[in-house]
Amino acid sequence: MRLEVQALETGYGKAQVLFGVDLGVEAGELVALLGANGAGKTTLLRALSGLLRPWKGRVLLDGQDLKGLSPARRARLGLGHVPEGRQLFPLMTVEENLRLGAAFLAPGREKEGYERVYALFPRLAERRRQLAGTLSGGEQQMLAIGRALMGFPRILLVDEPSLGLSPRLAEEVLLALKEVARGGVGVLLVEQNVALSLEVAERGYVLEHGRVVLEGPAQALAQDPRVREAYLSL
Amino acid sequence: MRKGLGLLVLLAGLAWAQTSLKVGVILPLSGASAVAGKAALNGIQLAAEEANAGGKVRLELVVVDDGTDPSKAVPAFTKLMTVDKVDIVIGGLASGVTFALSGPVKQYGPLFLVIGAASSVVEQAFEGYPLFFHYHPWDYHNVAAALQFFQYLNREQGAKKVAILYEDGPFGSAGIGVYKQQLEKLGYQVQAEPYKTGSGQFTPILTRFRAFQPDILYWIGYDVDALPIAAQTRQVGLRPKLIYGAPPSWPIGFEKNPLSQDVAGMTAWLPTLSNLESRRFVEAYRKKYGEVTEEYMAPMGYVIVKSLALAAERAGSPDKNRIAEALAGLRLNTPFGPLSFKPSDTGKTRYQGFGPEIWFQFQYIQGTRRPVFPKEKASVPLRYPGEYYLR
Amino acid sequence: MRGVFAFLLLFALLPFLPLGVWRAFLLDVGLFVLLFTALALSWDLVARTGQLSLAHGAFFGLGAYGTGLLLPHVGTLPALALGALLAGLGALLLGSVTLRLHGLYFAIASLAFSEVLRTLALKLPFTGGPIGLPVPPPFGGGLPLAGYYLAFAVLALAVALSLWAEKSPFRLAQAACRQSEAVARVLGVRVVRVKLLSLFLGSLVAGLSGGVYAMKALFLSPYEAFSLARAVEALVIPIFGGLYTTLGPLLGGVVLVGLEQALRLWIQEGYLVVYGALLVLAILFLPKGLLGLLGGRRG
Amino acid sequence: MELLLQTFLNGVLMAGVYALVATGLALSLGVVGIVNFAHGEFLMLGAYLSYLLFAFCGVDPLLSLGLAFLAAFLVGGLTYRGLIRPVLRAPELNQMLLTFGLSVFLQNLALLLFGADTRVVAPPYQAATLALGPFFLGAVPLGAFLLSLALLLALHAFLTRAPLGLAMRAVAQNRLASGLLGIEAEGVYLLTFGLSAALAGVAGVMLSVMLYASPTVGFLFTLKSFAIVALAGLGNLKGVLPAALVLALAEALVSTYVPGGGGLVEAVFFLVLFLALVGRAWRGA
Repeated sequence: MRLEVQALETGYGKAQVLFGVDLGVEAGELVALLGANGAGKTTLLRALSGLLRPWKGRVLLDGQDLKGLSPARRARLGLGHVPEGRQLFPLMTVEENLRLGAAFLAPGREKEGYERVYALFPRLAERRRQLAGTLSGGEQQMLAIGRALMGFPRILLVDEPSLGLSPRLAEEVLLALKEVARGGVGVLLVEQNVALSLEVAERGYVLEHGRVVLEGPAQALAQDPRVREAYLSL
Repeated sequence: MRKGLGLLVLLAGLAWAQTSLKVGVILPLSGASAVAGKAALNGIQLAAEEANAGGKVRLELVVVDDGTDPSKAVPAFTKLMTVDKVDIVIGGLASGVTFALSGPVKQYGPLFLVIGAASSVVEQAFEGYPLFFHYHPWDYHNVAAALQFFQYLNREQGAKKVAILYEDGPFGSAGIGVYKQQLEKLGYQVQAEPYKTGSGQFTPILTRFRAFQPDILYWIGYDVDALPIAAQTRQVGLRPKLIYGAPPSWPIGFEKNPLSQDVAGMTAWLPTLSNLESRRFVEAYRKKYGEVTEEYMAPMGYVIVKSLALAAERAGSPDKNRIAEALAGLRLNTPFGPLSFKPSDTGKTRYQGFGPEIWFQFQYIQGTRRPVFPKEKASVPLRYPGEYYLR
Repeated sequence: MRGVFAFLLLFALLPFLPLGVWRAFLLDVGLFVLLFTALALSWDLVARTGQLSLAHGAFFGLGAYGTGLLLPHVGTLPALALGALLAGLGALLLGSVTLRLHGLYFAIASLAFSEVLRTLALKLPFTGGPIGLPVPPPFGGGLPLAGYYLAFAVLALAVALSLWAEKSPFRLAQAACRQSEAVARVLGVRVVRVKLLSLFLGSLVAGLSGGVYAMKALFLSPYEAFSLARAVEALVIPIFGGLYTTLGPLLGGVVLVGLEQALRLWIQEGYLVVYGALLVLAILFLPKGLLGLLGGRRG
Repeated sequence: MELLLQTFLNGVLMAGVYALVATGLALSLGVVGIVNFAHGEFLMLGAYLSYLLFAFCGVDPLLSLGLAFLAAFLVGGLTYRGLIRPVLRAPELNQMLLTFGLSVFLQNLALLLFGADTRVVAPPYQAATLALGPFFLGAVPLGAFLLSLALLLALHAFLTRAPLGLAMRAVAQNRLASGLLGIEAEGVYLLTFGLSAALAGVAGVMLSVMLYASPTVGFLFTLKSFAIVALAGLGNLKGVLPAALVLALAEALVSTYVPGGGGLVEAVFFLVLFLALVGRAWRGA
């Protein structure tokens, strides 16, 4: 499974945000997408999952052009997205949220999904009857990731999972994602905590003003002076 | 040549003898009173056709819709007067709308032949207007006719208690005070409760009536309430000896409903009446429209045009004052019985057509409505107490 | 702006135009067009704060009953003024307790308010109850054009209020309330006060138009004066014509009320089917109302 | 005491049908976000269907129930496709005017087709009554109540158990997230609108037996449904039944115990609503 982005341009209204982005994610690898606020990271993820229409360029999933497909269609092809702000169903229980993750994407594999998610986030198992809106921030984030995993995506886009979490919880969540990647899922991670994400990722891209300005293995990026200066404040 | 000239003279003579009239018709063809309005229009058009076929007068109808709404009726009426330039108007079915027309009527001064508008408030509005011909009985006539029946029930059948359900709009509440008073005068015990028409919720009120154990359940409202009342009376276990209703019209298909059995009501006309004029009307109506109407507004419209045509023929002129004069002296047999104009009981208006005598009581018996009271109009005896329990 | 004055001028001069036999008819239609357009403008004035009122039928009814009851005692103009004031009082009462509600909640609260008022008109001892209330014509009926020019004055007042609200800083306060109350508060707009004032002014106009209506209809019944249909008409006209503007409701009123009268006279049976279909089509194809058709500026 | 209990029974029975109609309205409002003024017209459709089938084919209204469900579902779906979908993103006021225009259109179409006359059906059980000790229960109101309750329970089960039901709730709460989970909001909206109409259609058949069929039979129910939905809280499906109970009981109590109360029924209904909303305003503030 491979997600490939070629010369992608898009934006909101008349304001262009992305100016020709190329990028690839392979099955089983965790790729970090770095960049300052406003660089276009979230915009890129929205364009990938179909929430935003690309102006130019292509998004390919295993060679299939996703052009014109709705977010739901893309999800059914195996592209998962944990959106910014979690976007849970607050008036449903944890279990119902999870069930919805599987209902239309992997209807036959619900049980397997619960097992995987509860193994990854045991805390969710304890809270399964609680309304999602009443969970703590960390638990909500876990639920958002868990819900996306219920559909057994082959490529998973994750937007700012550590936002608003304590460092300890953030690490827990990122390690869980690493675990997910090890299970064969290609993960594209947008994360503010650059140090932490480069620690768990295998490769990385640096986005500036809607363009990829740097890419390479995570370790190399972590050593790159530009990255160190701009994002690691060293 | 001479022959041709003779024919021309003859034709000219005929043309002279034929009085040509343009008549405005303003009726509710939409809005709350549309059912009655359309029935009335059918009757009017039928009679106009007959009159024109007779050859002595020529009636040209200009029909407008009053929408059962003053803001629509007033411009429509003005159009009749100023654009179509008619001198004679038939209309005024709903009381509120007729009241609103009192201003423009007085302004333009047409001969106004009123088909409905039973509320005596309307009578006040037209007090002193010389060309006001009111065919329909006033509300106090309706009360008188119903009371006559109640007197009979009290004297001959031993009814003692009346429970009244009345809708709280103008139709139901207009005469309720008078009714109550008069019924008590007749020796009845009366309990009266208002309700919202169309809501279909009578169980609470009927439940309350249970303790009162009325002999007669009297309901003043609309056709929409007929079935719910008939059904819910049984459902709450109220056992009146007579269910008596007074809506302006009855639901379509109600007679086929077993719940209608023995329900009594008041009307001015039924298609099954045996008098000659009524039979003639029903036949002509069926021929023209393919079906029979149950709405008494249809013969009422028919009667108005009949009388107008006759008056115009007698007057021999399209002049509204001369026609009014002829109308005032007219005697005519109608499906409702004889028609002639006299000053109203209150003396406020000069030309009142029908009175309490046209009303009679009927009962739903085995799928048809049969006149049961007064005796001279009855075709079968009144079933009292009524059998309101199935099986 | 020019369009608005053209409308007013047209209405002011209508009685003097050479309309031939149609004059009296057009004046009658015109009077109701004026009244319902004024009602629609008064609704729009409230809608500009983001509040959807279904109580305009009630304000109309309050004005009508107030005027009708007082007319025999105090004369035409004072009765009209007092009737409008009665409607204004109703608006203050309604507004002070419900203006914190939003969207559909306020709409339904205002609907409930008018249903309760209708029942009051039905039950109170001095309103004529269900039988109805006869109302004398304006100024003893001596002046044939009095009703028309009273209606014209009501519309002129509505237009003046609407233009003032459009041209003054009040417009910004209203727009702020409509778009985001939180932002409005930050900007120092007193949200509840702006809404209450808008509702009060709107109700005055609605009350006046009810009062003039009463003198034309000569007769009031609670079912008609407080009808929900009136409230709905007040909202249909601005949406059809173009929301949050002065010209939109003017256009909408002339076209819709005129159209309805015309359809009724010429189609007769089932004309409301056409009317309903036109409303649906208008929304589908003219989302910005008639103003959108003219390419007018956006409010 | 006996009268009080009987009054209670009367109120409870009425609440069932109220809740059924209002639930349909709450569905289209909560999930699709449409204020549907034409909701009562779906009810009218059911009532006329029942009347026509009974009058011309002798079909018992009980059998018409299923047919009305399907027919109203279909009409609701078509309405969604043809009229609602194009205005989904339009301002709320435009949507309201659209559904209002639809309501005027349908009411007057019925007027044109069937006339303004009131029409009634006559199944043999129409006035059947159960006497339980001193209490009386009409078989039809009881049946309508039970059927309404059953439908509401089925709906509840559907919304909590069936994937499509879950999807409806999901779309109502968060359209974006549901799309990412493979749920096409489009299809869910269609289903919801159809279901909303279908519930009204079934209620229409019940009303054709309890009340009548006429072009305006739906109007009062649209009005009351809005009241119930507002009392329950917009989009709160669980609150609909309690709200319907409150209002139906208020009506029943007033018309039993207040002299002349029958004429105050609607006023009380709306007064309760008004006070509840005012309460909400001050609580929320």
